[in-house]
Amino acid sequence: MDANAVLDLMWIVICGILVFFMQAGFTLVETGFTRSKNTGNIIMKNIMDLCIGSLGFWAIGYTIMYGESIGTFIGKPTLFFDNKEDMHNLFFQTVFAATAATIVSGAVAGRTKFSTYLIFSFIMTVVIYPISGHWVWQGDGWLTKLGFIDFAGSTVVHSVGGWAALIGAILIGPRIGKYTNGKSNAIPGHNLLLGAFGIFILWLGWFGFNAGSELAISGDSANNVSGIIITTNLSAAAAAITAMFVTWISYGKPDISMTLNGALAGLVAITAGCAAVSPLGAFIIGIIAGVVVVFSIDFIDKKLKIDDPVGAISVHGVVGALGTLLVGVFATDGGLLYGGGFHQLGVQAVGVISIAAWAIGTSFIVLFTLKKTIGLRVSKVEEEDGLDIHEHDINVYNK
Amino acid sequence: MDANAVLDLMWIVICGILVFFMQAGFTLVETGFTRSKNTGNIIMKNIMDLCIGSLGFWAIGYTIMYGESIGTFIGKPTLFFDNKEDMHNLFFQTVFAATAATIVSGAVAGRTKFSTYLIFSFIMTVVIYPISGHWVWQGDGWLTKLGFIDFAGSTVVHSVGGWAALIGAILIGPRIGKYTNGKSNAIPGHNLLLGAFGIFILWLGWFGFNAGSELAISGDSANNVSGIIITTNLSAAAAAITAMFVTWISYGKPDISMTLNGALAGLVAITAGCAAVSPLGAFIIGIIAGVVVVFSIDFIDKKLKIDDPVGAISVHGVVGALGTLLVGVFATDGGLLYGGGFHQLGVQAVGVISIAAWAIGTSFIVLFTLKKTIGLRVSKVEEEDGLDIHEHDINVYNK
Amino acid sequence: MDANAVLDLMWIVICGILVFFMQAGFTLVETGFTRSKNTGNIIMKNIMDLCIGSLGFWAIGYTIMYGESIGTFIGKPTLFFDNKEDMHNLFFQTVFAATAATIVSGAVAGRTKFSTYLIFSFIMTVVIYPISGHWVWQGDGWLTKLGFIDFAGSTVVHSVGGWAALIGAILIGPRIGKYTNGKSNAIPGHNLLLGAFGIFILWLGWFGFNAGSELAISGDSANNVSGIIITTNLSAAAAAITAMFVTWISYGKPDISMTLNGALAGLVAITAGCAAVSPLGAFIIGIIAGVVVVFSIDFIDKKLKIDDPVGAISVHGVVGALGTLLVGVFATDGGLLYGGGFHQLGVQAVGVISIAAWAIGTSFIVLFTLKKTIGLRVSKVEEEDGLDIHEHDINVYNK
Amino acid sequence: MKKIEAIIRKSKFDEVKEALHQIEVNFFSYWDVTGVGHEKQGHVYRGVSYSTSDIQRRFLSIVVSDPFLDITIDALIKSAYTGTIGDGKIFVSDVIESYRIRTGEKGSDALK
Amino acid sequence: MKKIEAIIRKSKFDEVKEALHQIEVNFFSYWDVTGVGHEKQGHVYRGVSYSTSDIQRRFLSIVVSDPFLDITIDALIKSAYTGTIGDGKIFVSDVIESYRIRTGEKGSDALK
Amino acid sequence: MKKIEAIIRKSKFDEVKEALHQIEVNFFSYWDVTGVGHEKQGHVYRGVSYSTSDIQRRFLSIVVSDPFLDITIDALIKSAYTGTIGDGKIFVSDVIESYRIRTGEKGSDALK
Ligand SMILES: Nc1ncnc2c1ncn2[C@@H]1O[C@H](COP(=O)(O)OP(=O)(O)O)[C@@H](O)[C@H]1O
Ligand SMILES: Nc1ncnc2c1ncn2[C@@H]1O[C@H](COP(=O)(O)OP(=O)(O)O)[C@@H](O)[C@H]1O
Ligand SMILES: Nc1ncnc2c1ncn2[C@@H]1O[C@H](COP(=O)(O)OP(=O)(O)O)[C@@H](O)[C@H]1O
Repeated sequence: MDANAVLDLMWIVICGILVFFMQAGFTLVETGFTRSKNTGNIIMKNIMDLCIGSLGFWAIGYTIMYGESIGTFIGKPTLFFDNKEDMHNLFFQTVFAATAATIVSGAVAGRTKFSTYLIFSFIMTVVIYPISGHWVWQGDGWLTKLGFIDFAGSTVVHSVGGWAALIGAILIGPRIGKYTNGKSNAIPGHNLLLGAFGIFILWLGWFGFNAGSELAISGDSANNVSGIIITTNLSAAAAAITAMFVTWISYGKPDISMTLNGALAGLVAITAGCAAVSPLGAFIIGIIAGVVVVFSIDFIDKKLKIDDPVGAISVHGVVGALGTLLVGVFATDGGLLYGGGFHQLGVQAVGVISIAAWAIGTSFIVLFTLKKTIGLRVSKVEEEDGLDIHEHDINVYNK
Repeated sequence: MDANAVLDLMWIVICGILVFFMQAGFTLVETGFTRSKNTGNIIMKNIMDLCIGSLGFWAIGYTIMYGESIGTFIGKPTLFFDNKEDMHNLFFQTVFAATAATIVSGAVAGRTKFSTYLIFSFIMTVVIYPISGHWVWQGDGWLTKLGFIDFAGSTVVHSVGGWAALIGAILIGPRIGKYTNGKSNAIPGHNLLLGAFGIFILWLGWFGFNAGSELAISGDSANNVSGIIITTNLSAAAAAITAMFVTWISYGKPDISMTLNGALAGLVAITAGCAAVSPLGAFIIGIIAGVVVVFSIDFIDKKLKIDDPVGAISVHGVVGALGTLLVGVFATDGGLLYGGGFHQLGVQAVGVISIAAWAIGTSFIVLFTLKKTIGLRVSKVEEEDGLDIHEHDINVYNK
Repeated sequence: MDANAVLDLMWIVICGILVFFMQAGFTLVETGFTRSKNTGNIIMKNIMDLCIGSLGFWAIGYTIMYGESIGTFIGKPTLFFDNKEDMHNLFFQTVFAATAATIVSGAVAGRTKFSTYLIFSFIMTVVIYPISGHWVWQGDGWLTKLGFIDFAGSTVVHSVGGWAALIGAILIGPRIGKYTNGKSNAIPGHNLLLGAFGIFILWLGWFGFNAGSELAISGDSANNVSGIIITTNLSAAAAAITAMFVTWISYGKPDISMTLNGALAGLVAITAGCAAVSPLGAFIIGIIAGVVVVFSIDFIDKKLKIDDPVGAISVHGVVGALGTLLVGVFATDGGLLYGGGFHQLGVQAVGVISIAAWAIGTSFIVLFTLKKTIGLRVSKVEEEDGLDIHEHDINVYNK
Repeated sequence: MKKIEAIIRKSKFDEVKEALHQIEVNFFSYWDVTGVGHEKQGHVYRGVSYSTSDIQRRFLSIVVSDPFLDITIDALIKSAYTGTIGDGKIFVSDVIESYRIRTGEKGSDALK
Repeated sequence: MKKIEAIIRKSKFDEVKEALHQIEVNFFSYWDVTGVGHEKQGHVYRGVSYSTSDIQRRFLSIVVSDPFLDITIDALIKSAYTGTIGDGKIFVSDVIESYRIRTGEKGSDALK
Repeated sequence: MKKIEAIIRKSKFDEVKEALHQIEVNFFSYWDVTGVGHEKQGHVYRGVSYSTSDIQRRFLSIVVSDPFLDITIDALIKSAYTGTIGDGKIFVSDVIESYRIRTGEKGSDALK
């Protein structure tokens, strides 16, 4: 292999390793934002969706996504992928699949049956995610052909996870005590420092997520990679600051957990357009994401009364869709603000909507079936005492 | 230096940095799996074996391992290594040496004298580990000549650490209250989330550990590297899932700490053969490791009554040996299942046994001498109150 | 771009990502070394100086530092940097700027107004740090022309942060209860494990900090990079061990938090000379740093009665200056011990002193103005109850 | 004045608090304790089965004036009840004097 | 002998301890509790405003011999006072017997 | 009925529990407190030496029927004893009434 090819492979492997580490970040954010009595259950869910994703994507998911296209809609599956030349891609895509699955975990934390979660996580990784992913990233997918741009997956990964999270949160219902007398109650997370540290890890991993999606670093890709690093970082920073000021103004104090969600929202929003917008565009996208995420979380909680302990639906679903649309506005090549007219924006909307429909439809079918069969939710006593003691027979925190 | 050589050097440095981070992972796992009153002591042990390893391996250990071979048995030592062309290798090997040393720490946690531990850690890094390492990795070692395969150190690093841990745990004896009336008692760790996060870090670092052991990435090595990433990941995932199901079936609930140990076991097991087996082979090796580690921990605790708070003996010693043997079964080139007959398996057995004998013999001599001189164990009061307050005059956790 | 140029860019990006992660390390060290009631505030300060740094350095700071030199003193600023060829450098320098800002946070923890901190952090990143940075790193700066050596920023980054921290700690005054009846009181940190884990992350990130400052890895740089990795690691290890033994001898027990500070001191000290000294030199520099940091912390606390909860002034300010001076002693090319006479040492002193004067002068002006206008310090009640509840309306730790 | 000490299941706390609120007992202090009693919980940790009677509970300390005693006890027993072993205990003892720090008030005035 | 149970603001603890020290009451035990009372704190968490009367407090348990009772109460009331709602309460009850484990001493001897 | 409050060394807890078990006192509640007393511990933190009389202890609250009082005190004193300063204290007071929530039983029946 020549040096340039090695460079590309190495870059993909390194970025894959960074994305891998995001699993730890998600675990910390989710545990930090929820109560201590469910910590062990969250650990298990997060480790297991990584494991299931690793095995499932290798066993079949990867080829469903990247196999030869059957009618622009699905890849031709082969079992137990074993192509020596393509292992770096398998790895990179595996950790992406695990990310999509893990997003759901946060929204349904604190009340979901562990065994049910495992089954859903498996279906998510080998069916739901790779099929819509095929439409955009395989090269011959119908959305690609339409000109849809989702560079690193605001929609393909985050919105898919976010919409599945939405369906999960609705079908499973809110945690006991979350809504009483038609009022939303606060259930503070047990350790915001874990949450904050998790955000640092996610931010770190996101450099791999976005810049790795260039899938190359040699030649002309080099400057693209560093451009992506900058847009990613600017959007995250702008969104975190914005979310902080929004809460400062609305609630009177700079809110920590919303600021953390803000940083994440900035990262999710720029994911689609990180290679297509300018630094200034990224900065503005971040600001928009920072405003939207706060109001979206508010709205989903207080108006829709859907209980999402970590804000996953807003951060990944809503902001993921938003970020994808904004590519149509800010793309320096073809964006509305750069004289490209409404075409790209229209294409983006088609992509966002069709993938949302897919994710919502399939996860509804799967989760509804699970609800009617083995059940989605633990019993009242189990929930009150905490999932750790009932599902795993352990207290995570001891002397 | 030409680009290919730079690529190789860079890869080794990056992987070394990842392996370096495993020290933090080991620290978190060890503290999480033990009681809070010894946390500070564990911090110090882990930082110190990194420091001692860094200095000791540079001062002499590296050349004992990689110096010109004296009779295929030991390298010719030179003091204070200072070869500008070889610093990346020194770094990579240093963090490996620190890993071997730190494994012991977990098995003897909660009762060992700090000063004694420091001395042992030093001897481990500059004598025990590099000598047996020389046999396998220097190129002229007698086990290399025999054809023994231990790609990244299931035996050279992990088993050596694990067997030393075994001797340590035996000679130091169990923690007070661990075995009463011939029954093993549970002493739950004080923070399983730390343990879980530690596992994520170790898993992350392991990509560097295994894929870095290719010691190159240019040319043909590129695809080897990504193949190793995949085998490593598959084995870990398979082992974690397997361990979970084994505990689910045996104890009625999916056990968190055993699942974490399972992931580690999968990583240790694949370390020897990560470059020699297929993805499917890695998957099966992971499954085997996940089963064996649970029963091994059980057996060592309940039958042998050796107190190993983190399961280090099983995870590193037993599974390390197992993984090395399995290379003789699953190696696509020469493995039993691939028509290679029993030859490779025999060679693997010779390596596993001779290195086990070396590690057990030398650590017994060292630890026994220390026991008879300065002592291995803190006093009863110190142990009951916790090592932190007596050995370091501090409470780690405060208001 | 040719493979060698890609290698350099990639190395800078990777090292930048490592340095980025140091923000998480600083957050953990600062929270761990202080009381739990201020944890949320520390999280916010650390995330915000990263965000402010990311935006501010892009918006203007980077060109103040690296723009065309105006009289060797300051760069010609341009707004909203957008040079596609130079994004990797912007990123690398951004995370350095954020590091300088974040150092201050630790020294003023537990009593500083959040809004004031944000303003200071902004000025630090876009004015104070880039101007003195320009003198040394832009290439045409007056200190560069003098021959001043500060390879990765013992002075440019760490001392600047440390001296600003000094002024901050003096002007803000000690925490309530820190000094009573002319006696210094101990205020133990609330979670030393966080501190220790933070140190591991910082150590990890420092490989990027120092080795990335080579700003290249291709050709001859390759061996420099690995040499830097080794000197960095040796100095940190030597300093940690030394600090441990100093406390063991002085206070009777090996002190954990001082050992952690020792490791940091070793890292700070070698930062200036990591590319100029031999491994042996690095080892000795580490030993010196390990001794000095303990006595400096002691002196600043007990004699000067300046309250610095994490030891930032000593670790970054004092040891940063010391490390820079020691380049004049240990540089293999031109150092006092290598027959270079006092010339280099003299130049180093000029650099250290003039940058100290700049950092102290400017931060005094800024902080004094802030003190007289919006105020530096929270009210007594806010401090007693903790900043989290008053500044952010949250308890970080819950059930 | 009487001091009521109630040791209840943690999971019942919200209901108990609501029940006290209903009868306008809005003043008390609580903390978490470990209780040793009839209830036993069997666990398996890393393969070792063990059973423990040390169970996490919540301890409520409520000082009430005499007329409130009976309804408080009543409310506690009803709201903390599940009927399975481990519901907890209530102990009543005498309080000689009470003070409100803010006002210096004494006696049952201090309790309102 | 009397047992004094004082529930005070955490932020006042150092002053209270010092005041007790002044009158040579150097023996007591304390722990953190949650207090429910008049004081209410309004908060916003992730946009949800809520107000809670559950506030972190420190609970002091001090057993004194009878002659010490009044000055101890006095010292407590003075040092824990801020004048705003939520300063806390003091409850006094009887202790029948005290033992010092180390010596087996009984009665007020055990308290010194 | 009597309430026994024992403040002991944390490191002695297992022995105390065993001793209570021997005399069939298998019902009590405990939590961790900080004790201020004779015992002083000297420490050095980051070079600052300080000595504190605030020491981590375990607080046991045991309600027993009158006939059990003496043997329980006895068991406590023996099992918690080390002979060095800081072994702790035992306080006994009256309990007027006890209830078992599960059954509504009263009096010493509630204690079994
Ligand atoms: N005599 C006692 N003194 C103090 N606490 C007690 C006593 N008896 C029981 N408790 C507390 O009450 C809890 C519940 O008691 P338990 O015997 O388990 O159930 P039940 O009351 O339903 O018989 C115990 O865990 C303990 O905390
Ligand atoms: N009747 C009571 N029994 C037990 N604790 C009480 C009682 N009344 C008050 N407290 C404690 O005292 C604290 C302060 O009381 P609060 O009513 O808020 O203020 P104030 O005493 O100034 O009116 C409460 O948080 C609670 O811990
Ligand atoms: N009067 C008291 N009221 C409440 N607790 C007390 C009292 N006296 C002692 N204690 C508790 O008993 C513990 C041990 O007492 P200490 O004076 O240190 O030792 P000793 O009992 O051996 O003289 C103290 O730390 C404190 O928790």
